Amino acid sequence: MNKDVAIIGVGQTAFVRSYPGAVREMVFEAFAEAVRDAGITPREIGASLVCSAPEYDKQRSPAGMVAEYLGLNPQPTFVLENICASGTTGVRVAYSLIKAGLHDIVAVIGFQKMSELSSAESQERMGRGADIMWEAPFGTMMPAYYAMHARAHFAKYGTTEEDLALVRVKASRYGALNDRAVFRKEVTKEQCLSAGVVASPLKVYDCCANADGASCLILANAVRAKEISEKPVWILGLGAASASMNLTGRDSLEGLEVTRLAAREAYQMAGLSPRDIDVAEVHDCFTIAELLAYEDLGFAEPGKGTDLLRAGETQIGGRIPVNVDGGLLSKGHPIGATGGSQVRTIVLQLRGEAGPMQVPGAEVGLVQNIGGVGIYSNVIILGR
Amino acid sequence: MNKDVAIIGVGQTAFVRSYPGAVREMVFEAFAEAVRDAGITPREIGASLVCSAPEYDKQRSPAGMVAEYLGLNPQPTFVLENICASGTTGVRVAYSLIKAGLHDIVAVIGFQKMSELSSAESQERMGRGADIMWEAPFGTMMPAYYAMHARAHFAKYGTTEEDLALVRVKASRYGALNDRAVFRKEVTKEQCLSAGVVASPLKVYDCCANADGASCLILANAVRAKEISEKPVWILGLGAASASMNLTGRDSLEGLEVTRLAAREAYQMAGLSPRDIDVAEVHDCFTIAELLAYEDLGFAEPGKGTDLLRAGETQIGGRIPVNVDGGLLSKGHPIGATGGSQVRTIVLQLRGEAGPMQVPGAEVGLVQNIGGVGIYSNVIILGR
Amino acid sequence: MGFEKFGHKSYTALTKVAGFVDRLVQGELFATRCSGCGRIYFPPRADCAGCLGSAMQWEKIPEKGKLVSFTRVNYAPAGFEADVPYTLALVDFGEVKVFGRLGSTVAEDEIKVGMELKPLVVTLPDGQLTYEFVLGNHKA
Amino acid sequence: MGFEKFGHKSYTALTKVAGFVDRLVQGELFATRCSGCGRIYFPPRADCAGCLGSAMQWEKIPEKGKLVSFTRVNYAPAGFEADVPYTLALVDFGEVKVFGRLGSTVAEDEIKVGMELKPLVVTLPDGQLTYEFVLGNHKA
Ligand SMILES: [Zn+2]
Ligand SMILES: [Zn+2]
Repeated sequence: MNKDVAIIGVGQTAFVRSYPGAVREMVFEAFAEAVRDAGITPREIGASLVCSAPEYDKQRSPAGMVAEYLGLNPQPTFVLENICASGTTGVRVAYSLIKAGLHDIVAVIGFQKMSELSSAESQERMGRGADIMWEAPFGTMMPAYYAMHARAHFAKYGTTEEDLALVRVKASRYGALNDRAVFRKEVTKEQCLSAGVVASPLKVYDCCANADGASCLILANAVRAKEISEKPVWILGLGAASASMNLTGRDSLEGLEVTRLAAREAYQMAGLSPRDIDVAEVHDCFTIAELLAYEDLGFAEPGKGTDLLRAGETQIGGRIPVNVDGGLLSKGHPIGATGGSQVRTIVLQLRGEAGPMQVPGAEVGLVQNIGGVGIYSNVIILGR
Repeated sequence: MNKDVAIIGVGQTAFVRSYPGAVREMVFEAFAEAVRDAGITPREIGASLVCSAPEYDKQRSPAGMVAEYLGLNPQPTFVLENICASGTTGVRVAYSLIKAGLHDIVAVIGFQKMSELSSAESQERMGRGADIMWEAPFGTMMPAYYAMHARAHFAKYGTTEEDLALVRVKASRYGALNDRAVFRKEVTKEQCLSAGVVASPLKVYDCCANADGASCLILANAVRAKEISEKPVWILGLGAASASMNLTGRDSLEGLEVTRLAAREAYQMAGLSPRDIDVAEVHDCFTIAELLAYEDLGFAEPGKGTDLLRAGETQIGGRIPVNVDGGLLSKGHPIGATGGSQVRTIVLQLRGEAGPMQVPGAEVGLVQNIGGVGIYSNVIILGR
Repeated sequence: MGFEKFGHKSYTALTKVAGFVDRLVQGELFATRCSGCGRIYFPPRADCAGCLGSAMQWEKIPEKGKLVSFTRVNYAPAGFEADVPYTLALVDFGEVKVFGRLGSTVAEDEIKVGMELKPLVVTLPDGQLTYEFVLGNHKA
Repeated sequence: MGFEKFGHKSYTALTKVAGFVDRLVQGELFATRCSGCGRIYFPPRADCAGCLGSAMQWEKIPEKGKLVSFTRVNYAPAGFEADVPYTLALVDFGEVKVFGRLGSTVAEDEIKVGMELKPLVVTLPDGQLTYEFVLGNHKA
């Protein structure tokens, strides 16, 4: 078992509709929490990786601003971007910097202040996440792409809008328990099914909530982790892959090959299989994405994700609890902060510190984080 | 001597005022050249790192677009940003991914198409490279910051505008020899001194040329490098540091502490000293920056950079030839492509393939690449 | 220049495949095929990711495709607000797939994954050129 | 809100140190000092990078500073075009340095690195608030 690099500190702001301060002040909250959690001082941090989708920020090159505010000069700092998967790419790069011997301790800082831009500015940027030459000119947005994946899954496997509603009902139940979540109301299947259509078959409650927020993870090499931490959480497996930005380059839409590839790599590196996972955080930016993840991660056979869901096997007490912190759907999705928040949830689970969301006895956890509509996928396996 | 990771392929487009095609087509040129130079196929590349300052590009998350166009799916890909130092941060991260064992071969792709935006859009972004809360509200731009460094150097050491002109005269002489340079005219000291003032004491010829361009580097681990390459160029030393974005946080302006720290780290890792460097590429976005680099890199004592320059020691045939490809000043500065282009120049030098710009017998070379006004600095030492 | 004529809204003017628009003007939808290795590409490209060659030939998209998936959108990004609702679709033409909008002549209740569709080049009221997917028996 | 009143052009409205602007309204330029560890900060901050505390006190910038460096700019980014030429400066007030513009009352030929300057709060014609550096004997 790979026990070279560990996560020794985690922090996260509450995810909120509109953070009442500057980006730097929001980032500071998550950072201070992570540094205190790790029991170190900022001086001990060898480098900081700043994960963000830069078009949502007015500050150019936010790494400089963030490092200055957090007292992380003169250590190296840079920005990493994989849209919504930026945070877990940060983990992959931090792992590498540490394992390569360049740094002993690295901070992975993720943030997004979606409220920094006006609604018109946001709408403008949304169109440019798809290929600006060949897809954006038709008027495309994220929900439309996931809707097309949903439609394909419906057509091939008989999945229904009710199945999608079940995903959201589960998310909302756990979101209500999570004091860092932006959406804390429970919603019923009926509410989900009667909500307005965003992009058929996806309706309002099938879509995650925009939010402002920041997250921070502190990673360390084995020697330092054991010195510093009583409960280090080890990076057992890492997998990453990409797919064509244009849908025309995808073999099929019923699943995300990009996740299947990343998962295979992560399981292989960890020497584990889907059956070994006790708790998982998957990228449920839309309800359909969670269903696809069940299948792409090997928790269910292709087309059988709905069986797992309907049987309640992805709730606490089930075979493989998924997104028991409310997921992106209820916790919220501040793009650059999301991956770090997912990892934080699993770290707390493996430490037994997840409070009302705790999965009893969880020893091995998995994070799946997607960038764009299946353009990027990172899978990370963590263990105590 | 560190010989774990080598550069086995380099490529670069000509740097031009306005590239007559799409970003992806421009990037392809540099990539195809690097892949052919390495003698590999795209399939063998384990990951691609895309280095760019994203605010100059209309495409959000260009890594996805670039990887698709270059045939680099399904391998992982992500964007790295350190403004002008993005490319060498790409080298640092590629080194780490390889040394950590996650990939055998990694492509570092840098680009910027400055002409993608209108002049008004560019002017808007320029103001947001400084701290948007505390410095940008005064109306700041890059030349102003370097001008303040120049003024401080003048005041402390007696440096003059003629010294700055000498830097540009040298750059233009070598730029004229470089068929990839955007500015190929030789300029005289008199032309430099009589040009219009941009930000006193910096005048038009003290500033580098904006350009469109792309660069690509292929890095490999030792086993693969020796299998594939007849002339691998090894990464002997790496150093990186950051400084406060706000000038108020800098101890002094007569040099860049960020480069001194990065250089110290790189020399230490390589087990070499400034005297061992046969040829260097330094970040001469402005003439003063080259002078500061002489001192910060240890080629001259503080305040003595002008002596080195006036004596012609930084020309071919001198003690330490610097920027003999024309530098950013004449070659041009397509932000994300710049670091890769600097490294390419040193690789060609160490292979003995630099043509009319060749420094005879060069065995060890150095690259210094700055992001923003001394916010980030990377120093890389390369050897045959 | 020239490519800014493509699409309901364009984000890119300069590309080596601006010839795509010239062919739209002729009412035809084209892919590119690599002269070196024979790979065919849609979207069209100036360079081949397979063999790294840059010699490409234009090749017409077939008349018969199958609907892979679709969605009817009620919200749109900036510049497309007036168009909603519209239907986005991915259609498989055998060697290549094509992404675009479904024509409004296709009734909402007859849209089905797997149905046969063909491409139709359309000039928009503002003079922009695009294509959409229509029924096989559609008369232009 | 409130911070958008600071500067010739503002890019940020929301910050926990918007009290900086309230003090500009009073004609005074303030730094913040950490109540926990005593570190002083300019620009002002809501949080201490030294001890990670978030209890800060406002503290006035001294009246006597020394010019560290300056530049007179002839080109400006968007929104500042009408202001050129103007002089940007960094001034050392001992415990903190402050970045800003030199007042137009300082004659160009008397500007020298090391000269003594003091801060002066200025209300711009459009109502925005800023500060500039002026000679020690300047009368407001
Ligand atoms: Zn080919
Ligand atoms: Zn303090």
